[in-house]
Order: sequence, then C-alpha cells, then structure tokens
Amino acid sequence: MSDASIGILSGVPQQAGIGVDQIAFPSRDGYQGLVSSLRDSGFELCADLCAVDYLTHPGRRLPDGIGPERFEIVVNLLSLSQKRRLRIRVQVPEAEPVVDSLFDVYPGTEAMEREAFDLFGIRFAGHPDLTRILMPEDWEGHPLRKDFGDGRVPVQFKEIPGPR
Amino acid sequence: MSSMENHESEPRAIERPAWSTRETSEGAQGLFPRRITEPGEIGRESGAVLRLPEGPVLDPSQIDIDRPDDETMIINMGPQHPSTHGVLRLMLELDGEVVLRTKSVIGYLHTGMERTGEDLTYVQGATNVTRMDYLSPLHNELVFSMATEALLGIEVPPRAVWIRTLMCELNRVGSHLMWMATNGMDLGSTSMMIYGLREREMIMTFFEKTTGLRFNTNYIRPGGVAADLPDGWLDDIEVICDTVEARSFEYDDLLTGQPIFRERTEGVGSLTAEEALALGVTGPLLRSTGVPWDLRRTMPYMAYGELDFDVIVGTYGDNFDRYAIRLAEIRESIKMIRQLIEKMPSGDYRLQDPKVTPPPRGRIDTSMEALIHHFKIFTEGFKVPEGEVYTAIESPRGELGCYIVSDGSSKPYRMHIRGPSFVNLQCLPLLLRGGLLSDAVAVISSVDPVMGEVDR
Amino acid sequence: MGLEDLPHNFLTGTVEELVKWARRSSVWPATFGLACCAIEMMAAGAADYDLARFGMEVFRNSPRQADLMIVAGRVSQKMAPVLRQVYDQMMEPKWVISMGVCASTGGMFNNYAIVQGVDQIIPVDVYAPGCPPSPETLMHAILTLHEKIRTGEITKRRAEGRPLELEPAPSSPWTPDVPTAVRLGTPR
Amino acid sequence: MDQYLPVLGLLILGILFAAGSFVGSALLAPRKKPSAAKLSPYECGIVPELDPPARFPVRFYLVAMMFIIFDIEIVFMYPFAVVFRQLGTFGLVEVITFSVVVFVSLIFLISSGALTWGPVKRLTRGMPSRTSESTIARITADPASGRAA
Repeated sequence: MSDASIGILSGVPQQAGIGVDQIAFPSRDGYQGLVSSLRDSGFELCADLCAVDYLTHPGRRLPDGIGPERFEIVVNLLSLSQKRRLRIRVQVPEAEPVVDSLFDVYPGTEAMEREAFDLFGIRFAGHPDLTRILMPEDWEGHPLRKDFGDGRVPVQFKEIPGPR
Repeated sequence: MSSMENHESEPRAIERPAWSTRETSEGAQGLFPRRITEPGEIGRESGAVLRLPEGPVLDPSQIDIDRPDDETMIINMGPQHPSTHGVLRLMLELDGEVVLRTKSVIGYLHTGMERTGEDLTYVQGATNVTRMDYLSPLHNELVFSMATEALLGIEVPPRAVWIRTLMCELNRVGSHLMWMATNGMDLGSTSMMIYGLREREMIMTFFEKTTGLRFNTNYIRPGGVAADLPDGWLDDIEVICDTVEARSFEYDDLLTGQPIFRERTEGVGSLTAEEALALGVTGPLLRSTGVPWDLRRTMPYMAYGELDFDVIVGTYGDNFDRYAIRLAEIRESIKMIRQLIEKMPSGDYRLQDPKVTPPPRGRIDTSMEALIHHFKIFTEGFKVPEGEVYTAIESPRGELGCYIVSDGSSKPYRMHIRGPSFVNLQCLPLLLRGGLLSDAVAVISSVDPVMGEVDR
Repeated sequence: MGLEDLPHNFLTGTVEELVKWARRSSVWPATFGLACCAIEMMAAGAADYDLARFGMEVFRNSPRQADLMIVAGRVSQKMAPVLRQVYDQMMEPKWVISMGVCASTGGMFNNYAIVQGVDQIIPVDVYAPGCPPSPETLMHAILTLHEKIRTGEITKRRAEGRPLELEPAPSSPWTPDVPTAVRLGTPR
Repeated sequence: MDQYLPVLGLLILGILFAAGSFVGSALLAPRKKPSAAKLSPYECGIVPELDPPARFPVRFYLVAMMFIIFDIEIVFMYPFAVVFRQLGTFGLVEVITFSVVVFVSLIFLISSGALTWGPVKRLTRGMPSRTSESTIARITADPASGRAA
C-alpha cells in the first residue's frame, strides 16, 4: 500500500473485502474528489463501474456511519504499478439518484455510466452523452431494478414466478 | 420506433450537450494533425466521439455543426454488416472516405443476462454466463466459478486447477485462431479464414470429446470440473499442439508476406499508452501500446504461477502490433499447454464436499444420504454466505471480471460481468478518426469485439 | 401474369420441376449472424463441414442477393425491427431457417430483452434445434429446406397480408402459414 | 447499300434484346406489389428516416470523370482498329495525337489531386519495415524474483 493512497483513504470509512480486496465507502459528494486523487496516487485504470439495487436486501454489512440506501455505485480501480485493486462503493438514495460522473477522471467510464443509467436509472451529473446504451431508445423503465417485472412470458408447465 | 417528428415533441429528458458549439482545441472539428491536440483533449475524446441520439440517421445540416462545408455525411455501418463482427452498429461521420467522428451503437444483442443470472442458482449460473463471450466460453465459466468459490471460501483440488488452466489455454488458442480467421477474411484473404477455422475444428472436437459440447459447455463449475479428462487426451493435445504451432508459421508467411496486408495494418489504428489507460482498455490492445500488463503474470490465478511463459508487448500500438501479439500469444499458449501436460497432477477433479458437489449418479440408487444431497443441490442449490466479491482473469480480449453480491440465498443477488470488449470498444472512435473507411474495417476486426459480451 | 399463376397442367409440369430443382440447388444464404449460433454457422461454412457442397458456396451479406435468411442467434427487442426490415428487403422467393433454440423459442432467456421466438416477426420455414446446433444439425435443417423447396409450391402462395406493422406488443402474433407437409428423414 | 447491312442487323438485334428482357421480366416477375420496405434503400437493416444525403463530396465525381475520359478513348479506338491497315501511318499518327490530347486531361486531373484519397493520419511514412517477430518484445518471468516486472 503506497503511502500516498493510505493518506488519501485515511478519512474514508473502509472495510476489508474477501481475499485481498479493500473497499472504501466515500460519501456522494466526496466521491469524485477521492477518485481523482486516487488516480493521481497510482490507480491508473478504472476497471469497472456498475450499480446495484438493494431494494429487497437492505441488511448488508456496512461499516458504521454509512446509512444503507437503495442504490449503490461500485467502482473497481486497478493500479498497474502497485498491482493492487481497490473497490469504492457509494450509496445513492432512491429519492434523488444522481452521482457525479467520472468521465473527467477516467474517460473510459463513459459507456459504463451510460449502462448504469440505462439499466438502473441512476443519473450522472456532467456526463457528456447520458442516453440509453443497451435498451432501445424509446424503452420505458429500467430493467435491472428489482421492482421491474422480469418480462417473463408465462411458460405452460411452470408457475409464473412473481417479481421477487 | 422513434421517427423524426415525435423526436422533437416528446420532452427531451436530457438537454442536448453543447459540444457542437463549444470551441474545442480542434476548432470546429477542423482536421488538425494529432500532435497539435493536447493530451487532455485526446483523453476527453469529445473530438472523435459523435454524440447524437442513435434513433434516426440525421442530416448533418440539422445538427447545427458550424462546419464551413456541409459535405460531411453521416452513414450507418449498421447491425447487419459483414465486417462488424456481430451486431455492432457504427454511426460514422464521413468526409468523402475519411472518417471524422464515430458513435458505436450497441445493444442489438442485449439478452438481459445479468437479470437472468439473478434468477438462476449458483449451480446453473455457469450455463448463463458461458453464453456471453461465445469465442472463449470457458473463461466466463472460470471467472464465475472462481467468484463463487471465493464467496464460499473453498479450495479446488489441484487436478481441477490444472485441468481448468489447460482448458482455458486451449480456449485461448481457439479464440485467437478464430480472430486470425476473421481478421484475414476482413482484409481480403479468404484462405486465412479456411485455415484458421480448420485448426480450430481440432480444438472443438477435443472439447466435444471432453465436455460433450463444442462450446457453451458448462464444464467449469463452482467446486471443480464437470468430468475428468477422457482417456487418450494426452496424444490428442500433443497432435493439436504440434499442428497449430507448425501452421502458425505458415500463417505468418501467408499474411506478413503480402504487401496489401502490411499496407492495411501498419500504422493503422494506432493507440498510445496513456490513451489506453485513460479509456480502461485491457488485453492485447493495452499490451500493443507497450504496457506489459497481463493478469496471468501480474496477478496469477489458477496454475499460472507455476508456468513459465512470456508476456508479449508491442511497440507502435497499431493493427500490425496487435496481429503480431495474438500470433505470438498462440505460440505462448501452446508452450504453456505443453508444460501443463507434463505436470498434470492426479487425484479427484472435483471438491469432495457433499454440500457443493452432487454425488456421482451411481451412488444415488444405493445411499439415501446421497439422494438427499443430489436432490437439494439440483433443486434448490447450495447456499452461499452473504457478501460480495470481484474476481478478474485474463480472457483473450482483456480483463474479464465477475462481481457477485450474494444475500445468503442460493441465487446471486447481483451478478455483473465486466466484459473486456465492452470497454475496449470505447477506443474505436479514437482509432478510426482520420482514417479511411476501409481502415475502419481493419480496426474493428483488430479490436476483436465479441458482441455477446458487449451487450450481455 | 407471374410465375405463380402458371397453371398446373401437362405442359408446364416439367418447367415447374426444373425451376424448383434450380432453386433448390443454389440457395444463397444471407448471414444474419447474431450470437453463438453464428460461430457454428461459420464453422459449417468452413472447410470441415463445407456448405458449398449444397450450392451455398457464398454467404451474401446484402439481402438483395440472398434467397435464404439463417437467423443464427438470439433476437433482442432492439434487433426485431432490423430483422423485419432486412427480411422485407430480401428478394422473392425467400425462405427462413431459425437456427438454434434462442431464435426458435427464446431459449433459456425468457426475459424482457429477447423476442420469444423469431416467428413472431417473420414466417419461418425450418427450425434447427440445439444450443448451439452443431454444423451437422444445421446441415440437416438445410436439407429439410431443400426437400421443402423441391416438393413445395413453385412460389410460396402466402396469405396476401400486408407486412406486419411492428407495434411494441404484437397483440396477435403473425400466424405463419402452415408449412406444407415436410418429409423429414434422409432426403434423396 | 450492302455496307450498311451489318449496321441494320446490329440495330435489330439491340432492339430485340432490349424488348425481350422487358417482356421476359414482365412475364416471370412475381406480380405482388413491392412493399414500402423493399423500395427503401438498404441501410444495413436500419429503417432510414431520411432519404440518403443527396450531396456527395467532389472526389466521387472526379473519379467518374476519369472513367468517361477512358470510355470515350475506347469508343473511338474500336472503329480505328477495324480499318487501321488501310489508314497506314496517317491513321496511326492521327490516333496517337488523339490519345495524347485525351491523356493531357487525365494528367491534369491527377495533378489536381483527384486520386489522393489517403487518410489524414498515416504513420507508415518513415516507419521501419518490421516482421511479426521484430515488432513485439517478450517479457519473461525472471526466475530470480519469481515475479516478473
């Protein structure tokens, strides 16, 4: 753990994940600042950005001081020089699902953020082209939300599993 | 379908980004040579990405770009196109034959696999995941199984680890051979298509012999491997290794000997290291720019720690480098397969823990307990402790990651697959800018996107 | 008067046989490769399982020069209008092979994103089972189609309906005309 | 009079061929009225909202012009080839001057950049020739540290 990133992460509640993973839980407004300072401190590549909907699974392990919200943005950073990964999980309330966009820090997250917007409806402030990427343009609703019916065509010999 | 009129009538939820009027350092999209553009601009790449609603194909005069000569036309290199490797659609802004800006429109193969993954138990999960990247399905199964095993906190027996590495390396050789075939076909050498697929058939028959199916096999499962290697597998693999290695030099002479092939690949679609890192590109694309990042070497998983192989790195980051890297990686994988054959440990190929591995069929008729285990695993599936994990492996296209959140039940609560092609596609506008339309064909095939993994 | 108004009689009998035989032995497929089945279709077209033996040497990419559309792979909701457009733009007479279970019935993906069976969009002649169907299965489907061409009507006397307007939820799916009796088994 | 018999024959054959193809297609073509989709241009499957752009960059028309130059030249070469023996050197000089004049316009077209379609960004100029082995570097795992760089 290079001392630069220790200093940056000191103020942020952390948690040790499975195996060697390390997870940080910044607040929504400190999120973009933390990511850009992390990039300068050695995390050259943003491997993955995805969203999770915790509607039907509220009781998840969170470090104290972090209120569980419905949505969560999970960012995986990868440091090539230190051969290390860091996961950042940001809570996003259901009432106002807006998060700062990471486009200015990592231009590679543009498509991932568009996918999170398309499938979950989480908007990214400052994103250059926030339109649907996977679903057709005129599709209503965000399919990966837990309360979105799974569009299953009833099969003859199987009872219809209601939306979970 | 959103036709032109109702496009304006329905309130645009998102206001149109003002990129068109903002003065970028390239002026009004003027064609300045790249070295004048500062890195910041390149990183942002608003210069090369065409940000338009993907619905109708617009007339350039309607999108108020202040171009002095409105001679640019926007055309569709659409979903049904011979050289877009599946159902990728590119909206290209062309000035004559020169590509100015591109928008890659995806989603034409969106199968909602992450949603289906939430309805399948961990035992069935691999069948869903294996259909994402259909050129290297065993890598998908491996990353899903490793993520599940990390959540369960179980260790896979050594023979299963070595069998998994062997099958994944064979799959990598098959995927790179398919890439050599389609890349040759795109650049006009149909004989390369026939040769590439002929070699790949040998690997397919070996997969069919071992797993029962040519691909989409569901062979690598949480807890080990579905079946042991068939007898006589040793000389099958030796035949494959000798033939493919000998013929890879033939492909080299066939392709690099041709001036047409060299003209269409050298200097075309070049990428620099900081652009690649900024865009999150991994795999042969990143290595072609000179960054020696290969997860099998830097973060070894499975049996890669004990194998001796080279990481191949390019110099110019153009199409020719990527071709040379993939050709050399075929030979590296064969070198690894030869080591795997010698040191293959014996022992059981699946974890003996009855909670995770169903008992062999024979024992069900005799012992009641085996029947109960069998019934519980196949109907309800084994329960995975609550938690979340992200594991990543090196698939032929880059870093393939699997993020699973489990809520303690027997079905993953959220299963997200980080597709390398999905991220690598973002460097297309950057690579196509300023090149000819025929170069666009060569660049798309050298980025090697697999649409099943892009659209998930 | 078009070819289909040819009266069935003694004189035109052999002309029909000749036309049907000619069509059967040079059916050019339009690649509609979508997903994993497309890889199997390529493998079927390559050296080991050569499709050229059945007169399908070249895979035409533009629908204007193709007779047969092999829908190889799962059809998503966003792809449905494209599929319908390419089918409409194909020249008569045209046939459709729905390759793989995902194209035939939606397969294992019974969810919001996949059209549950491509026959909701276009009339299908032959369904090839399998996920992915091995090249042999695809060839069996192609030979079945050849049988159908050889023994069927000169041009498909199709229900004269206007092409299906694709509303978001097609209330009554286009009921394909019942294919004439197709003799399975080893084709002659 | 008999000189013009072959010309008459050629004319009749031409008309017969043209009329024959129209009648044949009217006879055999399916009578169904083509649907709107079939008439619309093929846009790789996308339903085009707008008709394709009418204005094309000038380069395409320049290439068409070059074709016309060679086309006219060939059209005049045919009759010359039939009788070039009777015309002797006079005919030869005549044809050479004709083709030189036509060739000048071609030179002008090429010099005005009609054929330079090359992409703006080309790195090959000044790029050393390389083989598939020379362009890659191999990084082996240095056995000492057990982990490579």
